[in-house]
Amino acid sequence: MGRHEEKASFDAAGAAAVGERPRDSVCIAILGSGGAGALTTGGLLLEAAARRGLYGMMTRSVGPQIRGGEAAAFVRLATRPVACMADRFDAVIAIDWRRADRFADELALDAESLLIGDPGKPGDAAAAPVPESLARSGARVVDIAFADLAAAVPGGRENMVALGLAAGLVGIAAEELDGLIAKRLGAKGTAAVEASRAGCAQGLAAAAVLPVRFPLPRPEAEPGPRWRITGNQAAGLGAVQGGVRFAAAYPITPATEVLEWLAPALRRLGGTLVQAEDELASINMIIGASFGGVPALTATSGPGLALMVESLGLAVASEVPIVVVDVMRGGPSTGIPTKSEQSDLNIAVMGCHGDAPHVVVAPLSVGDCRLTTQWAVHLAETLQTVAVVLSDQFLGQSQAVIAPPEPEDFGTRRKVLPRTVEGYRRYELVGDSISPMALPGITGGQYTADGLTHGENALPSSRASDHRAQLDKRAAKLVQADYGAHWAEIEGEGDIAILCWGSLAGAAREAAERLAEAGAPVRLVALRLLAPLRTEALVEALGHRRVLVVEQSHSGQFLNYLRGSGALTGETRSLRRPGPLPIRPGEIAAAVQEWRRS
Amino acid sequence: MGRHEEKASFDAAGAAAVGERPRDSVCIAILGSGGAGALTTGGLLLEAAARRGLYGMMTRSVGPQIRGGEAAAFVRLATRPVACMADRFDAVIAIDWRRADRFADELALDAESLLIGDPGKPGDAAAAPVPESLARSGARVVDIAFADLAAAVPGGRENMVALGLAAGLVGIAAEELDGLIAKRLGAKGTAAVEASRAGCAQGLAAAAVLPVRFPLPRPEAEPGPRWRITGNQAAGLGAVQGGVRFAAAYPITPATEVLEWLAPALRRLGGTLVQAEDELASINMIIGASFGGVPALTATSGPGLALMVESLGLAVASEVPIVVVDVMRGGPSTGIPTKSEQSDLNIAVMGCHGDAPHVVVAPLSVGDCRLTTQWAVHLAETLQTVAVVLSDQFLGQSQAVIAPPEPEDFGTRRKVLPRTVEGYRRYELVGDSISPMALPGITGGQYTADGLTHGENALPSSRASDHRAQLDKRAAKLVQADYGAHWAEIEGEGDIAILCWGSLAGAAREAAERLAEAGAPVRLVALRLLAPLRTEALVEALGHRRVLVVEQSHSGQFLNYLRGSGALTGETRSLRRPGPLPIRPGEIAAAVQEWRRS
Amino acid sequence: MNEHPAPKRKASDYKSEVKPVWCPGCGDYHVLLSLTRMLAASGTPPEQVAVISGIGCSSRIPAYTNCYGFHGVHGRSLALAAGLKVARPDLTVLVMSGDGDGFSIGGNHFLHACRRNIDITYVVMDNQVYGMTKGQPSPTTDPEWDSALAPGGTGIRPFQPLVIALASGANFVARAFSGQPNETARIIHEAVMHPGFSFVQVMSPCVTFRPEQAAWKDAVHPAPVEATDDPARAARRIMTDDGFNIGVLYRGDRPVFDPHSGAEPVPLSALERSFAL
Amino acid sequence: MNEHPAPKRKASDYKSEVKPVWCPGCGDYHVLLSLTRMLAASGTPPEQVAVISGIGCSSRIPAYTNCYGFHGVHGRSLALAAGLKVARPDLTVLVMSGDGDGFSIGGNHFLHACRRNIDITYVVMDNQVYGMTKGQPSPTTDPEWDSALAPGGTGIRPFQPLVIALASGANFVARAFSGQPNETARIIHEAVMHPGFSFVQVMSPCVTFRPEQAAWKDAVHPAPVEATDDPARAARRIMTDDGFNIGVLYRGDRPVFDPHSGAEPVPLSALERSFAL
Ligand SMILES: Cc1ncc(C[n+]2csc(CCOP(=O)(O)OP(=O)(O)O)c2C)c(N)n1
Ligand SMILES: Cc1ncc(C[n+]2csc(CCOP(=O)(O)OP(=O)(O)O)c2C)c(N)n1
Ligand code: SF4
Ligand code: SF4
Ligand SMILES: [Mg+2]
Ligand SMILES: [Mg+2]
Repeated sequence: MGRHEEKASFDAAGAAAVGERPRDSVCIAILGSGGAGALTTGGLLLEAAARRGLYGMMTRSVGPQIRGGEAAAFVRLATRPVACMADRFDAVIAIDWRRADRFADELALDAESLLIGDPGKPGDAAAAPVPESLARSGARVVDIAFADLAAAVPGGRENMVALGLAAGLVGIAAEELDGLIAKRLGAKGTAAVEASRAGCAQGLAAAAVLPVRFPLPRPEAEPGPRWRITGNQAAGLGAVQGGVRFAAAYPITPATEVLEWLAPALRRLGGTLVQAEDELASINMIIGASFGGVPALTATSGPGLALMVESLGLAVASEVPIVVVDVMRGGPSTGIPTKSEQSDLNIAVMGCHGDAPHVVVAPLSVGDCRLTTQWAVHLAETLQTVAVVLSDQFLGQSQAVIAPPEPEDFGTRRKVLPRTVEGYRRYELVGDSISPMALPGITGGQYTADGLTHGENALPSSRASDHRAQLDKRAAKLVQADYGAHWAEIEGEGDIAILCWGSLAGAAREAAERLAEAGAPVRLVALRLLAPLRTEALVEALGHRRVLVVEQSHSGQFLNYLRGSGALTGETRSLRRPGPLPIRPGEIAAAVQEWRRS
Repeated sequence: MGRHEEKASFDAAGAAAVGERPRDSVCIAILGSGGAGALTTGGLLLEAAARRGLYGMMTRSVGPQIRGGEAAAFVRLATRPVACMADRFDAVIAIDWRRADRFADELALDAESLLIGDPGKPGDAAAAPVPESLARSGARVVDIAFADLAAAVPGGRENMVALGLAAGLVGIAAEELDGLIAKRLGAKGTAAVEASRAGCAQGLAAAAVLPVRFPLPRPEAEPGPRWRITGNQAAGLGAVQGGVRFAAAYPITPATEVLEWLAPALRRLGGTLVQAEDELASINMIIGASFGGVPALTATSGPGLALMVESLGLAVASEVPIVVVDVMRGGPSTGIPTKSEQSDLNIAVMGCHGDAPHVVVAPLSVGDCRLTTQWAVHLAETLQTVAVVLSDQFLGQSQAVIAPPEPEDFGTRRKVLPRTVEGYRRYELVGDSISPMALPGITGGQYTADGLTHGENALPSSRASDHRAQLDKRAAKLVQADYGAHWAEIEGEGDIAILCWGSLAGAAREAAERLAEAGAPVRLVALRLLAPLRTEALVEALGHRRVLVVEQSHSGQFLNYLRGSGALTGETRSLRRPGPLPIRPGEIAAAVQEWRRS
Repeated sequence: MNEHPAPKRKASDYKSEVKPVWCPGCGDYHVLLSLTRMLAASGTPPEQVAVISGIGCSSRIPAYTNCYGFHGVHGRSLALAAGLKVARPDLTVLVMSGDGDGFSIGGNHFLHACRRNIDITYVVMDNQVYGMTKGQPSPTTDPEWDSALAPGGTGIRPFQPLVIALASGANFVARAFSGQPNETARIIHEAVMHPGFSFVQVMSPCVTFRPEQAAWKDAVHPAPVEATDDPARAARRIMTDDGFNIGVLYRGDRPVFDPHSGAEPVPLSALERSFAL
Repeated sequence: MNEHPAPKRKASDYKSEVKPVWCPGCGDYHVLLSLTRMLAASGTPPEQVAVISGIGCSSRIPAYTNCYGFHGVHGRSLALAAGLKVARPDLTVLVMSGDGDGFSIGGNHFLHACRRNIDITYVVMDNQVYGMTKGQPSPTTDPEWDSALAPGGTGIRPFQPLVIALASGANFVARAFSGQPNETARIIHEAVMHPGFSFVQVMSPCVTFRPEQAAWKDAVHPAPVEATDDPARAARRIMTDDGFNIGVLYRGDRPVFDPHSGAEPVPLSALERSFAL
């Protein structure tokens, strides 16, 4: 990286886990090569646990193949809500080991971990032992012949055996699986249901003889209602909750599911979704719809956002509210489409030409994608500006079991011109800098929205005074807005503050909890509002603490942005790493403790 | 603006001029309504002065009309090279006053100024007196009946009378104009030449009876060779000097002249220019040409740059050298296409998604557009990256009379793979992080350039280790590069440093000179290299001085960027204003003096 | 276009007070006249009309009308208009563009707008040049035309907007000449009344950079045959005509794009249910 | 394509060792085979060939060849290839794209590449779907095809790539089917040999998201008539055929784009002179 603050940054990958919590959470990777069904298995395991009253989440890792190829489900189950993966895996369950090597980077293992898998029959072409890259960890290897166990039941499939094994590992009983299987596979007929049940039974039996198991206690109280949802679905839900009734779509990984969720949802709500020819079209379509008075949104990822920045500037200058959800992936350029990174912060905040202030927000968990997107719609609409939602692949494509996130009632909406007026000036300089917007159809409200510098009357002007007045106005309305308490989540007390944004909030909060339990508490500040930056409030929240800035980018985009805004007044360290490896709670806790010691 | 450092920023417009230099420079505005020929007149005046051995520059201001409409030539003539307009105008020469009002913002006048113009005949529909907005300044008004004087000679034209008057005002004699007229209008026949001469004579005679004149001394020594050139032409020249032999073009104000200069120039040099269908195409065309081994460039302005950022990231990631000249105009969005601003700094440096480090440079004067563009080509080629040249409308469209700028010999060029190799790896991690590039045609060099994260072998990879290694490499090669002394111009000593970039260097240098002459010297640091920022060198150049950061943007993009990089370690003030009004030397000097007093 | 009975309106009711920035004699003045005349003829209240454009001399037109307008960015007017019309089907949406804005940078949206067949009208004021940026070749420029950017000419075959519109599925295709404002008003009016995506190429001379286009007024003539409903035949005619046939050239009857389900909207809670365990 | 005599090469000499990411049975495997066979037939050394693509399953093809390649961004391959070919006329430049990459986001470059007529060959592997992003409708998708993004179908008329190519001025137009690798190799070879911009639509089934395309192999048949040199006739034939005519459909003889002056280059100082006073 070679920046001068590099001296102060840790190599996050090398930091050791600190104070892993007692077994109230289990982390299991289920993997297999082409078509083995690892992802289905992971999803069913999560659902079975959820039905038992547990919480959890599942992230997915797939190879570059379009279909088939290797796939892994990383499942964390816990007795309370979790918002990140654990530091390490308790177990890897390999339906086969053939391409498990490819996941070596992502599988943090140690001597306490189990490597459970089917090595295949010696001499069989498909047989493969535990790869050296995993065995190196010193984890205990347990051979389970998934193929043989599956073959032993009529129509048995290996992934169902694996499901049974995983269930047994965490203490889920046969009856619990039965109900789930009936629900999910019932449509395929009784034979399929029976085969699956029998497969699971094989796995449960195999689990019973494992050298160690990690049973999770059943919650004492009857758990309340829970949802299984991905961040991309939650963003879609937040959008319509916020009032979005028009969306334009151009597919891109990992944002497509936002659009695919919205397509039928908008239809059912009486709204519309149009598939655009490209992102230049999709962003302009939503500007058009919103100009017509219908709250509008699109979702994309880095490359698509890059194509949109010219027209983001148009929406800012013409003061047309729009929302763009950017589900970030590894960059730059096409980068790593299927993996997560927090490196679109720069473009989201500073990617427009000219001075084009707008709102940038970031959800803090899978479930928070709902609130944050709803809030983004509210801010865009009330401030007549652009709101970018910076989600990422981790949030967007992870499935989480959570308590149903409550929607907020943000109250006021777009300030619209009442019917029939005289002497209307679209960009009038008013007290709160938010000029009433006329919508087509309103008599006397006619004006031409323009990306050219304009006067209050909306007519083009190249006068310095008009230019300045409108720049002032557009900056002022953002600064004066009421962001309430949503701008950040602030928790805990301590001599050091952990400062992060967006999806890293989950790992950071878990680190803070562990540190508090270890008697070494910290303050946690997780930013939801990135632009405009609440500099004064942030300075106050940080107080005189030393600040550990945590982010998933290579160049330290967040750090530089905070410094640029004057929010970091004291001693600062940077803990950062590009994607795709997540930054784990233990690494954050370790960085805090190491700083304390040094 | 409402930023918290706002308290420390001046309202530049309100600052009074400090210590205007003795009369070795004269500043004249020549204006007129539709078709009056103000711009031609200004150009001829500049050329006449240049032939006399003087230096100078001319900027232009036009109304929104496509053709016709009001136009003004702002001409500054001086006994030595100048790189900005003066604080105020000595004289306004109005061929007619009809739309002079429109220029009021841009015409800084005082009681010492002259307002010379033709009020027209009372009752005449076209008659117009000096507008109130100008008269308010208290400047002395002199009525000259240009129309009558022109009518008095056969074929006489008002703008030639105005030329004669302006010439007389600064002490250029009839014989000097005669030579110029013969050269420029000779092709139109003797009648035209005679009419022009006679018209000039009328103007010269009128000048003789003005209440005051501002004659500029003829230089003592015979002046060396001089050029009359615009920044856009100079950028084109620097490009071909740097080795560019392919350009792709999509017209946009105020960058079109770079392309229009290159079109015939490349043809004559054996290169090519292709007009693209849009900026998405033009940026990709130059990537293609450069992939083929031919240094390539395009020129655009803010809206076009916004369309290019996706593919800028591609060039960064695939390590294909390209140069993009961004001639900045007022933003955001379509903004003010014909006027200058420094507000594309953010997008140029931070506008890509993902971490995409690249080079951003800015010319420091009209003539420096040559060196800086040549250097940009050199940096892009040797570092195998993107170089953005941030010129602006002021530099690009101003005509300056200067000593011919010397091209540099930057020596080494692109590190190309020698013919026929084995085991070639395009993105090999080598010592200086610059992997030899194979060009199509080289046997054994075949590889597929890719915007996907890749390994050293150029094949797509989603491994964390490959991602990190290539991010490290691309960042390291920029940091390790040798930027010599070109990264900034550093002059003078003093307790305060003026820190600026790009086109503001001219005004800042003049401010520094005045302060030095007034016995209150400062240090001047004008950045030519904006990214990667030479943070350590900059911290050293600034020393422990208080730093006045000067820029032409609304939000303080430069200030925030410097702060973000950790380059501003001490007390800082911001002097900034959006376009289109230039920040004048007197305002900068006043800000320094005011800070000293406070 | 929706039906709005009285009050009866004049062309001037659709004109704003803004003075155009166009050069004296520019063909676009007449296009503005045609536009306001056709709106008066239609009787649609100005506030029910949206005029959408990109960037160019021609694209300046919205603010010269008294309708709602959007002067967006270069090349994207059709996309913006599509979003508006889908969100607000009650409005009459007109898109006014130039040959550079519409066929160069905006070419992709043209293709897909024709295909999509939303009920909007697209008028391109074609002067075969980039007027606003002072005289560079556009896609419709003759290959020999000499200019600073393409000395000696581009050597590139001109773009054929009408043929492309037909090949892409536009539902109504016509050519007009700005010098005939009544005829142009009539053609645009018919385009607006025709369901789906209607395309009108209006030849509108640029007196400043293409003074030779003054000759157009003598070259144009009514198309010799009636409009067809066969796109292949219409295309063939256009490919072989002299480029100066004026009139409606094609009327189609493809189904108009309508993404609205028409069903009664469900409450939000219905959507939430799918997440519950 | 340039003439390179010996040594004689095999198809495998043009294949790299990289294993494709494509699904088993994907039509694109056969396109790769056709490509390497046609290159072997041409005898051009691999290092003289550049294979340019965008993003999509199909666009992954360059790295599977042993030529120079560029896997650029989504939709811009034609522009990148244009710059390369103009700068390096000695190379054989092939552009390989998909129906989403080429006709949706890349549509504008398609129009203008046809017009410009640079001597490159454009092969679009058309599976009527966005494969890479897991099954959304593309411009060539049938309007009734049901998908998550367009429940019940898009209702939009499919894009007609061959007709658009003809209307825009492509100099060679053909349709092939990936299931016939020899015929496809022959057609692409002819396209490469033909001067100017050549366009080949290769129907290449997506077994994963469009399994019904397995039926294509029984539907295709050789085009019943010889290729024409009349674009209007070729377009009319395509507009009325069953969509399964395979073969060369049009051969034109428009002049190839060549911006090189051919004159002896002047020294830089000649350019500086114009600035001297
Ligand atoms: C993204 C972008 N690129 C380039 C431009 C510069 N530009 C403004 S208008 C124009 C061409 C307009 O041509 P046309 O549409 O034919 O309109 P005309 O002026 O001829 O009426 C161009 C290239 C711009 N404003 N934005
Ligand atoms: C700017 C941008 N937008 C969207 C995407 C996502 N994307 C990747 S491939 C693709 C579609 C590919 O379809 P097609 O060209 O038909 O190729 P196929 O996979 O079907 O072969 C899309 C939309 C992207 N990579 N970049
Ligand atoms: S430049 Fe041409 S198109 Fe533009 S206003 Fe003038 S005459 Fe009209
Ligand atoms: S998804 Fe379809 S197009 Fe893509 S590789 Fe698989 S079969 Fe081929
Ligand atoms: Mg035009
Ligand atoms: Mg496809």
